[in-house]
Amino acid sequence: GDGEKFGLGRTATPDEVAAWDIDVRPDGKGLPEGHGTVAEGEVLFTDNCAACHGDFGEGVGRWPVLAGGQGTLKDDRPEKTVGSYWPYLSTVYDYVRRAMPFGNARSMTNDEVYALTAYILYLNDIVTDEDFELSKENFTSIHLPNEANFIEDGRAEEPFNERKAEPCMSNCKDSAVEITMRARILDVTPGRANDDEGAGAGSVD
Amino acid sequence: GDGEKFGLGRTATPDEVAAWDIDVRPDGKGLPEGHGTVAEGEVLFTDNCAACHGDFGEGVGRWPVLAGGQGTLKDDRPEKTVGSYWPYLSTVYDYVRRAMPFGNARSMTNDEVYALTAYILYLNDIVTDEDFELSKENFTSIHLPNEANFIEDGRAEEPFNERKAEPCMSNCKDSAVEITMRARILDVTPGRANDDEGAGAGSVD
Amino acid sequence: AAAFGGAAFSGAAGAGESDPLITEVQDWNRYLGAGVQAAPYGVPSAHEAHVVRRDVEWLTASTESSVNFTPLHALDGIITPNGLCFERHHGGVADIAPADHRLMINGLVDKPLVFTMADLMRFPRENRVYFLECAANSGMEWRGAQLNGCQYTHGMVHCVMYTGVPLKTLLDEAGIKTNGKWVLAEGADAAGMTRSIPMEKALDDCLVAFKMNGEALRPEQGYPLRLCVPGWEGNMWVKWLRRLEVGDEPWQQREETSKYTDLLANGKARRFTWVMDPKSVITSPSPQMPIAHGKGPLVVSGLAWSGNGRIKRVDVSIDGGRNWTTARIDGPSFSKALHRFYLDIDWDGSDLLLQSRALDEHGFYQPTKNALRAERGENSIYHNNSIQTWHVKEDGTVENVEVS
Amino acid sequence: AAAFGGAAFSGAAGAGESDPLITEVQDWNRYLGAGVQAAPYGVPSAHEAHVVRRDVEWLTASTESSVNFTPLHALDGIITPNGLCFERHHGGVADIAPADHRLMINGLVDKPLVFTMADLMRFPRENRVYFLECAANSGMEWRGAQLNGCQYTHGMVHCVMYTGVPLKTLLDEAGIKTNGKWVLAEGADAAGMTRSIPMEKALDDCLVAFKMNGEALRPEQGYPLRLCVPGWEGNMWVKWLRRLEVGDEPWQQREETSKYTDLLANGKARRFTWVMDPKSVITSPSPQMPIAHGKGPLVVSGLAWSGNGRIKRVDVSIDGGRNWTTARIDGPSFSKALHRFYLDIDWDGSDLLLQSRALDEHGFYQPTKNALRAERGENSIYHNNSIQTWHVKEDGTVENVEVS
Ligand code: HEC
Ligand code: HEC
Ligand SMILES: [Ca+2]
Ligand SMILES: [Ca+2]
Ligand SMILES: [Ca+2]
Ligand SMILES: [Ca+2]
Ligand SMILES: [Ca+2]
Ligand SMILES: [Ca+2]
Ligand SMILES: [Co+2]
Ligand SMILES: [Co+2]
Repeated sequence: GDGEKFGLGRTATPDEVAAWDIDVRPDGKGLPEGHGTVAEGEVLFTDNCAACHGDFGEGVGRWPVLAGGQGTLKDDRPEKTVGSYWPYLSTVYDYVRRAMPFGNARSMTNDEVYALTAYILYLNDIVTDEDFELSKENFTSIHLPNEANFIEDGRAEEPFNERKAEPCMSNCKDSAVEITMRARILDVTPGRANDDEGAGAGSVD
Repeated sequence: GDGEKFGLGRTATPDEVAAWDIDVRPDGKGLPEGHGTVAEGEVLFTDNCAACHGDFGEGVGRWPVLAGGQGTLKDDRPEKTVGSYWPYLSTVYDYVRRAMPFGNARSMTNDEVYALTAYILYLNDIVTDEDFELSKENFTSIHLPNEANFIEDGRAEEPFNERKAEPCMSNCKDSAVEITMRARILDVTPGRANDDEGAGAGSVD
Repeated sequence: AAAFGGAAFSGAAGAGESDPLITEVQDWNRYLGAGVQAAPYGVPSAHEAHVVRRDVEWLTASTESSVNFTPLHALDGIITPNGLCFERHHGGVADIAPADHRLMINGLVDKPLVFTMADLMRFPRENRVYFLECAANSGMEWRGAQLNGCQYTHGMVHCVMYTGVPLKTLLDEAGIKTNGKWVLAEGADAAGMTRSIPMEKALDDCLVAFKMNGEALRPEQGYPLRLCVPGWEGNMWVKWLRRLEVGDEPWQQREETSKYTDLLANGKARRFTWVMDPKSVITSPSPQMPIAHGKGPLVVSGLAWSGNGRIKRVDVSIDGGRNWTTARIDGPSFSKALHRFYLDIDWDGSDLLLQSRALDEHGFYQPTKNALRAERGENSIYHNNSIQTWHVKEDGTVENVEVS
Repeated sequence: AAAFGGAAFSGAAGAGESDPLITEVQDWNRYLGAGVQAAPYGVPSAHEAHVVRRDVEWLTASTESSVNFTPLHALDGIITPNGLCFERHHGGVADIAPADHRLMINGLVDKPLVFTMADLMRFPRENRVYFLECAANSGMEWRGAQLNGCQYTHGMVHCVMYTGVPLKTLLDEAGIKTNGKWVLAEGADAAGMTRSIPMEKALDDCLVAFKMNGEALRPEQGYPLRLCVPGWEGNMWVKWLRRLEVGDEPWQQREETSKYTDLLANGKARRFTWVMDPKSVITSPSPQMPIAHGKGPLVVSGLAWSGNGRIKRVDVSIDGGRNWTTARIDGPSFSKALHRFYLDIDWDGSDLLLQSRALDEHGFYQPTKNALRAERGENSIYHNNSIQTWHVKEDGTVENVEVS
């Protein structure tokens, strides 16, 4: 680093870095010391997580589903869970520690997060033994089933992105254009008269 | 006018134009039929205007002064009134009719505005007879004393606006610069501790 | 026919009759209105109470992890007023006093640093206009026309002028080690939001911003500090920014694995799909902005943007994409900012199938909905930049439709 | 010395000590904040409550004919948020429902016309960024340094992006007769505000605007319709615009005779002084923005503008005008808009006499206060574009001063 220096800010202390540097990577970088079993995780999950995510990670109401859905990724309505979709276990540890339980983040100890992560593996049939203990040591030996299905951004190679031709300007379709679908039919627009028609479909993430 | 036409809007009716086209120019264009005397104006002024502008147009508190101030335009604190400053009487008629009394605009009849205008002339010693009647007919014969002292924008000819030279960049002053005046001394900034030091000077128009 | 304008607005006098709104002195022309300082921080007219952000309640389980939408249909130009910039939170709006905020830089740097807000105000600043679009904008339309209004179909975008310090300046201050290839940006909110950003982008045009449209960031936009990642998906623009870690690998955080990856029809999922593709939408007429004035002159207006740079051209079709006319882009054309376009037409009063198609300076343009689906299926959620169709009916009402 | 930044912001841990704001989990990192839609139309953080328009009570007899000031010291960039644009009214804020508003064109035209707001929305629109400065801005400083803060000395200026219809388009619709040389613009407020505008300007760049910064005009800025007269004094930008009359002579209205004429020392008064001269002010440091961080890197920032066009250059002096350094103009440079400049210096902690001097693209620059007074005296009220001096003291406090 030999960019310009202004001499602003101050050196971060080791304690400060430790307090905030809690991210965990797939290669295990950032994992803290600790361990926890599926059985311990089950208790913790029931007490702290199940109200939203369901006893079996099936999700209550619109709260996120955490388990199941394997084999659904090509379906009309895929169910994307840790077991069916997530590529890396490190993300579970990292995310639960930083953001869960929703509304009381940063309240679980490192051991508790190991136990919860183990239990989420168990709910997804990735480990099957209730006595299984997840720890810093064995963590990177666990691989999630869908890891191989993540690919790089391929948008530049899509036909309409190849920039071979200027887009068509006239007589671009052989026959007159027909309407094939109307939002009115499944009108879920808030604040309209027929709001009680019920909820629409889709999610923002 | 042969610019592009969109065919938008509609023709204004004569009544509509009459309702809004109340402006008056120095050449008398826009003056309505009507008339009013100084004496009538005095009564109207006392009832509708004097609470703010004072019985003699001298201004109550910070409300505008309408009379006096002749010969003060070169003073440290000029008093700019209809008599001392305004170039055209038409402006008095136009403005009183459109905007006065403050808080109840458009409430005076055309005759009343003639009378009030006559009275403001009287307060400024431009007419001296209480029986003087101002009317559409004699209006343009009255000239205000300061008319000749309005000149065109001369800023382009000011030395610093002549663009003869690039502004000086270094050693632009012979000696070190001295502070000659501080705002602190007459601190009138609102919301500061010494707000009770009293009001400052100047106006925004 | 155009006389007196739209019924919704008009005082409705007949031909040749005088309008009493003109011939009678109105209250606002006679009595004093509110004085200065009635609102030291001003607010819109009560007559504009309908111009607000709106959410879609069924979409999320809680308002703290949710989204609302910019009322694009009611806006013009390219600047979004701060109070109308859509919100997207994952743990609600963090309420942070600037004096209590810290920014840390750690990881593969010569010297880990902590900055106060006051420290950050001492670095050289820059001002830049950028759009911010959520990758999930139009995500609810993948399976077909669903929501009736561009506020809902396209309202997860806004565009403001930011003031801040280039991210490069701050990274240089800490000193990037030669193996530093990625930057993790982290928020101070209850979601502890994190995203991995490749170093090339971090050093290119990212900005650590503290002001938007001249004033302090709004709380819901990350007050007191947010990262700007121009042209890239909004989730990366970490709000309440508190930490930047330099590393040699991406972190594979939850928002770049579970979320913000694009599931294709074949079950594969694209990751690190950062750039927001060229996109446009006609904001008026649109379902929330029907035509009230009948046939004759009609202003067709919309927005176009591209994460690749400037918009070069916007074409508009009134026949569902058979024929296109190039629209007029008006106002500033900044790279990675919204562009405003207009097509001024003489409406004959018949049905229209209105579409717009943005073309950016690198030659990328918007695909049709069907072309996009043919490549990706319907499960991608993110990066739906396909061409939107509005059906304008003879009565001037407008519907969100799909066409053959 | 710069460690931990300004005392006003810092959590004040000693050297080597850890900051509990970092080592302890803070509430905003743990508990959920407000959800979306907490404010459908968003407002600034409560921590920014001091950033508001302010008035000077002794200045006027009533708030309905009065002024307040933009908090320039707290802003950055070139866009003024709508809620902070200074107010100037002559009869209070007219409250007009858009459906009740009419615009009439009469006088020397082929056909007198009445438009509804809906009619106006059907003409081709344009988007442009302009500053608006009251001719009386800095008017209270003619007789010497008086008010301690750039909000008060220079705060009667703002800069927004307008959307509207060129005035020329509307005049063409009515058809200007060949002897039409002037346009009277009239407001619908209780002041019935009127100004005469020469036809050349009316046909050049005037805009009849209905939006500012993307949304509807604010009530205090003329909702639903205002005239923009770019580069010319703010009073001409008639708010609540209801009528345009074409004539062959100027009208000599009250605001162009009694007011907005510039009394010189010799008793003569200039009239029709429309253009706002090149001007600038350092917004930080300034009396309301003292330096809290001690010596070292210091961002000197300010605004410059000219009614003639673009700003070409801004020079900054730290020694009261003896020596000048050219500042960096950052962000967009639009004609007749605010320009943001910065000078990044290393402050040695000693007294400064800070000045800025704007130079526009036509070669016009700001005079010193004394040069201006030598030409005009002290009674002009309007058009004070002279160079402002701030005295920065060793303790970082700043005062409005005048220098030799
Ligand atoms: C009050 C409701 C609630 C509770 C209790 C809760 N969660 Fe969550 N959880 C959520 C919400 C809401 C999200 C999504 C947040 C977002 O949108 O960013 C989530 C997301 C998750 C995710 C990521 C899901 C995905 O598909 O990306 C995991 C894993 C998770 N929670 C685990 C847990 C665990 C473990 C606990 C208990 C320690 C817990 N949650 C407690 C509401 C809850
Ligand atoms: C409630 C207070 C009030 C009353 C009553 C009032 N005025 Fe005024 N008058 C004002 C104010 C305030 C102004 C300046 C308005 C502005 O700033 O635009 C003013 C301005 C004027 C001016 C222009 C002064 C100048 O120097 O530009 C004239 C002339 C005038 N008034 C005449 C009248 C007459 C005639 C009446 C009665 C019919 C009247 N006023 C009643 C408050 C009042
Ligand atoms: Ca780390
Ligand atoms: Ca069990
Ligand atoms: Ca509905
Ligand atoms: Ca007239
Ligand atoms: Ca008498
Ligand atoms: Ca004071
Ligand atoms: Co993406
Ligand atoms: Co002037």
